[in-house]
Amino acid sequence: MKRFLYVAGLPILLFFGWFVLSNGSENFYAPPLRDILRAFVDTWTPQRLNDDVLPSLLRLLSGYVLAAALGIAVGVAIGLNRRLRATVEPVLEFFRAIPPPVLVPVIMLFAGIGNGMKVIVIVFGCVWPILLNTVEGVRAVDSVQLDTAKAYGVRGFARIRTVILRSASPQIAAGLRQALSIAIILMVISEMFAASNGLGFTIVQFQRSFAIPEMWSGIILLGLLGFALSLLFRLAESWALRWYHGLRDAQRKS
Amino acid sequence: SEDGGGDSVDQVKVGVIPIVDVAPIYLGQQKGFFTNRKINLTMESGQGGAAIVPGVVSGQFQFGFSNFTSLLLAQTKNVPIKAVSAGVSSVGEQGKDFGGVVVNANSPIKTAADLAGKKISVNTLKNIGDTTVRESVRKAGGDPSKINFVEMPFPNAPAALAGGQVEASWLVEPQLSQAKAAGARLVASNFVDAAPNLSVAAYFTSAKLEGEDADLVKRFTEAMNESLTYADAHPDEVRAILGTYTKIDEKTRAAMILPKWPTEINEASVQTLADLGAKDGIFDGATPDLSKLLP
Amino acid sequence: MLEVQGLRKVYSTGGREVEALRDLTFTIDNGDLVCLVGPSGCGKTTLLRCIAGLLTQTSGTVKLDGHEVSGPPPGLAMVFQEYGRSLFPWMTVRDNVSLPLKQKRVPRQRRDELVDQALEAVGLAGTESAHPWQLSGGMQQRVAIARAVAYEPSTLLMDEPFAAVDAQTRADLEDLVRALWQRLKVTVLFITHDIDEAVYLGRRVIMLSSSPTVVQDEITVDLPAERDQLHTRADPRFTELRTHVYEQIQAAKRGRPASIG
Amino acid sequence: MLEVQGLRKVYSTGGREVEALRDLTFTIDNGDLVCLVGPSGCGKTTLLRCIAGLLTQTSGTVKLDGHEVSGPPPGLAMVFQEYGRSLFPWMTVRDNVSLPLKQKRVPRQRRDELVDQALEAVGLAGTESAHPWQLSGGMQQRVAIARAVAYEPSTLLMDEPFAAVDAQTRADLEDLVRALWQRLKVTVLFITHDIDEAVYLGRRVIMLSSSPTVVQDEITVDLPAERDQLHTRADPRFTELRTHVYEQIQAAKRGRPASIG
Amino acid sequence: MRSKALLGLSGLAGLLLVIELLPRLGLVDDSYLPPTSEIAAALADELGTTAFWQAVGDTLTGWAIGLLIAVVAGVLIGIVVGAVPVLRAATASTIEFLRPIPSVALIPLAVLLYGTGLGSVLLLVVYASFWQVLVQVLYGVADVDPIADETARSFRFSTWARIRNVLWPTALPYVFTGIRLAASVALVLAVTAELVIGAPGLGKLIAVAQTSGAVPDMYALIAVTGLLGVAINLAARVFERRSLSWHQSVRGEVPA
Ligand SMILES: Nc1ncnc2c1ncn2[C@@H]1O[C@H](COP(=O)(O)OP(=O)(O)OP(=O)(O)O)[C@@H](O)[C@H]1O
Ligand SMILES: Nc1ncnc2c1ncn2[C@@H]1O[C@H](COP(=O)(O)OP(=O)(O)OP(=O)(O)O)[C@@H](O)[C@H]1O
Ligand SMILES: [Mg+2]
Ligand SMILES: [Mg+2]
Repeated sequence: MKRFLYVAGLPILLFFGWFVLSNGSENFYAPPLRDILRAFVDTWTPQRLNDDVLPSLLRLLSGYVLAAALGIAVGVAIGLNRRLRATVEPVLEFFRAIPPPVLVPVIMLFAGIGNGMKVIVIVFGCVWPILLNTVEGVRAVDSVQLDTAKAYGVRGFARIRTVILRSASPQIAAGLRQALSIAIILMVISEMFAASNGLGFTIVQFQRSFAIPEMWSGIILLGLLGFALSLLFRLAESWALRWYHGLRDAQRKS
Repeated sequence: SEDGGGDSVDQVKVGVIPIVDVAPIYLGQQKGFFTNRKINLTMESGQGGAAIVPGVVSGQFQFGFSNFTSLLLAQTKNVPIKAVSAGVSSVGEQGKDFGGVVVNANSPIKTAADLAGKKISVNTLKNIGDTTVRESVRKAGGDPSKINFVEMPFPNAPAALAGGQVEASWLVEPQLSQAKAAGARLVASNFVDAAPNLSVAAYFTSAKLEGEDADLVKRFTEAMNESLTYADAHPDEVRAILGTYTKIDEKTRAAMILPKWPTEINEASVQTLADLGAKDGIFDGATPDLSKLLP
Repeated sequence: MLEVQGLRKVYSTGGREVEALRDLTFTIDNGDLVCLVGPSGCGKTTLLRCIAGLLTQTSGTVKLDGHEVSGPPPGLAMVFQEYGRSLFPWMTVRDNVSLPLKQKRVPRQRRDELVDQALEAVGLAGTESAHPWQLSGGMQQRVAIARAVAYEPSTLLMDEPFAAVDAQTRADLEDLVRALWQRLKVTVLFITHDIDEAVYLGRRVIMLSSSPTVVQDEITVDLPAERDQLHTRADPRFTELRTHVYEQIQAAKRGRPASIG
Repeated sequence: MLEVQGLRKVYSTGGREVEALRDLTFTIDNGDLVCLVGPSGCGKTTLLRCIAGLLTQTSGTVKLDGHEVSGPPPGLAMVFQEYGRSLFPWMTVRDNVSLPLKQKRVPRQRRDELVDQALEAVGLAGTESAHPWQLSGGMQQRVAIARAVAYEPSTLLMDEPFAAVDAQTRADLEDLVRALWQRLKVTVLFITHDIDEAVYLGRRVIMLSSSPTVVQDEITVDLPAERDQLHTRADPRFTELRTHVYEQIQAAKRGRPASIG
Repeated sequence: MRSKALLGLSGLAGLLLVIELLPRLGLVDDSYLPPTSEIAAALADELGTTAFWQAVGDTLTGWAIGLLIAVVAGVLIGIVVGAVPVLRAATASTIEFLRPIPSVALIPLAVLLYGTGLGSVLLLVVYASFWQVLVQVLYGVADVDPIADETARSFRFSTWARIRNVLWPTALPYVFTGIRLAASVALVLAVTAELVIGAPGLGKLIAVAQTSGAVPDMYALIAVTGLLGVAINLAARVFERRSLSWHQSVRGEVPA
């Protein structure tokens, strides 16, 4: 009960506030929440979810998984190797600063306009928090732990797997968490180009055809989607990092 | 604007897309057609209606530029806007229009009818591009329901076409000239197929401003009409002014086809656009009410 | 054979220069058990790290069996002074102890056997599935010891390994180390600040001076090889030796060699 | 007065339930110096954390001067067993020591004086500007001690505070604690696993049993108040007391009270 | 330090070389991805115009103000929410709900409120980069070593002192990562906002170059955006080295 209040309390309050404040709204672009909710029910039919949300989700997840693999792998390499870091960091920073919308055309040159392009756009956008956090996490591995591994001949891949990744995992988790919502954002951006279905495409389409309550309902759906995914993420994280949370909470709570 | 005919100059912001179509307003600004009428213009450029319409509705911009299908769409949703002057029109001649569908030189697509069942890029789905291209196919005897449209901004379309990612592209100037120069072949003039002398776009304002400051709207319309007429009569000056607000290189500027800028909105052609849109279902079953939109 | 020759180590981090070791020279035969004592901060840990190849010396050489040490040599086990930080918090006690064995490709069954034995020996049977941070300080230290013991190393470096355990457990662990040493003929270098422990455990005791650090003195512990907590410590020779070491350490702290008494 | 009554603490993290303390009852008068000994893992640290109000007990009460402890009481200083992690790596030694004083709003000049004195007393003069991770283990531990000493607490809790220092330094620090105690009339609760140290330092020694933990025994150290390393330790009464404690600890490890000898 | 700069330059040089070679070898059509030399020539032309520098100034203004707001708000809110468990539990779901809403979806709202002015850019920039900082701070606050925190508590540090002396230094490495993430997200959003809404700045120039088919100009401007990113990161790194000299990640860099 208390948990439920924590999770739902503030959102309910905010929605209620929105509902009341927007009730008499005359503004075309900020319609009453009542209308938005009605549009939500009408718009997001199972058919629509299947046609537009499902493909988006699939692209989103494949992009996210790819970004996670790439970000962690490259991040570990860069974090461990000072020279490599010095060499590639400026190039990475260069690409990181380029807005995905202007990069999409370049990606299209190489990857076409299919799902591949959209997945690459998602990867391109959400790999950064994972990469950066992995690099920092790897750099911050406790020196005594590293020495222990070295002294006992734990080297190569085993050292990375059993020591470095585990030790950096709290920070990597921070990156993965960031990347999740960025992936959703990038999903929308990628569907602004050469798309003919998808949640992002639909929202943009609503926006262009002045179906404003429908557009807001799409934004709410995005929020719900993000919330659901982050819930899943949190479950996975608390499982993978149970040692860490145990360690941090051990003295604090008990 | 408060004192109507006084000495004060109205500061007016116009939301435009920085493309060929809006050359007259830049030209008119340069020629002083607006300052003559106590209007001090500022151009705000946005990428399409998504950015411009909210700006006009909320009063951030006094006027905006948009194509008619978008305006009709807005009208069906009761967006409080009103067209105030013509914007740009099709040249009306097959093969000589400022927009059209192109394919690669070696493409098996020879006529508009062949476009049926093909993958065609348009800048925006469910808008003026796909409805008029469908009409081209329909008129040529093809099945328009089979066309597979994909959305792609004009600047990126030539690369996608050349790379074989789409089989045909609907382009407007300057991309049309650039693509043709690179070897692409024109297979349809969709604006021409849709209606004779199609009115493509218009300048519009919010219903609120129209009600509150009819005088300003009137002066703007007059200045606009003068600009349109002047631009239509002085293509060289149009080509020159393009160099100031776009980066189209000189060669392309000289080669490209300029649209027509009549001062009258061709109501019949707008009705045709409305009918085409309704036929393709882009209005969600609603019927646009032209009388509420047109001046 | 472990040869340390002219070893010097200067730390220079953040504008601060510390000469931790000035000039150390000594050798340890294979299968010897040497205790190292010296004032706090004199450079014992630094020395151990250099020997383990974890730290690069400023000058001088460390050779193991004739080869210069550049990285941790195979068959080396080390118990770190920072026992808490040297355990991996994401692993259970069992995994912590068995990880090095896995690296050594000890077959699974044998590994489990070794881990169980080692944990039993340090008195931690029953905590296999706990994480290190669920254990008390002394228990953590014993996990680190168990890890080194289970590894069956050929060289064992221990840095104040019994600092956090109670007297009784300490005595048991001392006997454990001697038993291991005798059974496996492992070379042991053992840092301690407990003089009795140094004399009780070692075949030799090396005393370091305070900074700038050199070898202050060295004695061979000529007590019988079979030692036990009650009798050995009661031996008059034991008392003699410990007094000698004590005096040297005090002299070291004052910064000059005591007249050998 | 510190009253501990029926204290019980059960850890339950990650599915593992450990009864660290079963039922502890004892009192410590203000200005007393009590040493606490017990087998490794018996719950000494847990007890100290409960007294400091850092950990909530499962049942029982801890009262300081009649008030139930719910958070750290004012005027309390604690030296943690994990000395390394209790120092802030981002601060210099000086800042680490003076930060609690700043919190106490000790004026700047007095603060500097106290810090200098404390560092001098633990033998760390000259390392003020170093960071903790540039120091040896024993030096880090002494910084933690200096921090507690400079604070001039009214209650001082120390958890194996001399575990990482050499014998000579340890003796000096023991005398430092006794001097502080006598000078400031501070209440000291001191955990150690060194029985000699417990008897030498304390006015009372409380012995804990091994898990499940209760108070195994308690003695009053009836040695003269003026103690020194040489004579006190040579006192026959000292030997008697230490033997008693030793036997109780051994009995505790076996899990039953020894017949009091 | 010198050799590090050299390595970094060689990395960038490699990138330039690849872009030069891709079109020259005919792997891509040079009218869509021109070689480095052509981009450089276009860039040189741009550098000579005042409009360009004006645009860089506009973009950087939007970026800096937006980033500042986002960082300050992110850090303050992050610490308060992170340090008070009740707040953290109560806001978690709302944060997760708001975070994935793309800034681009807020464009109509921004235009509605602020037109094409700086306000629009700021709204988008702050919205996007705020979350980056916030999430990093939340994770950083959770990373406090329990023993260090207990030490502070046992000495009865005030809440503020605990935040300043324990929480903040622990979270600092996370905050730096957050700032570096936010800095580039802010740049991305500043440029995107200009691109789509048409607020003055580099993005607007890019949009104009794009619609005009001036491909080398477009790439030149994109490159400028990227280089701004590199410069910003460089500054962040220097700052980080100074304030994190005690941290494992920085002190580990010094060869032992
Ligand atoms: N990482 C470091 N950076 C700078 N100085 C260091 C570092 N590590 C150790 N030192 C210095 O080197 C000297 C020797 O340190 P070391 O840890 O080897 O001492 P030790 O003999 O092990 O002491 P203890 O018995 O207290 O553990 C000390 O003065 C210490 O300050
Ligand atoms: N955070 C924790 N979670 C679970 N169990 C714990 C935790 N901390 C301590 N314990 C358990 O509680 C018992 C007592 O631990 P405690 O640290 O109090 O012992 P101690 O007397 O201080 O031992 P030592 O002398 O070795 O430091 C141990 O069995 C330990 O495993
Ligand atoms: Mg040491
Ligand atoms: Mg303890």
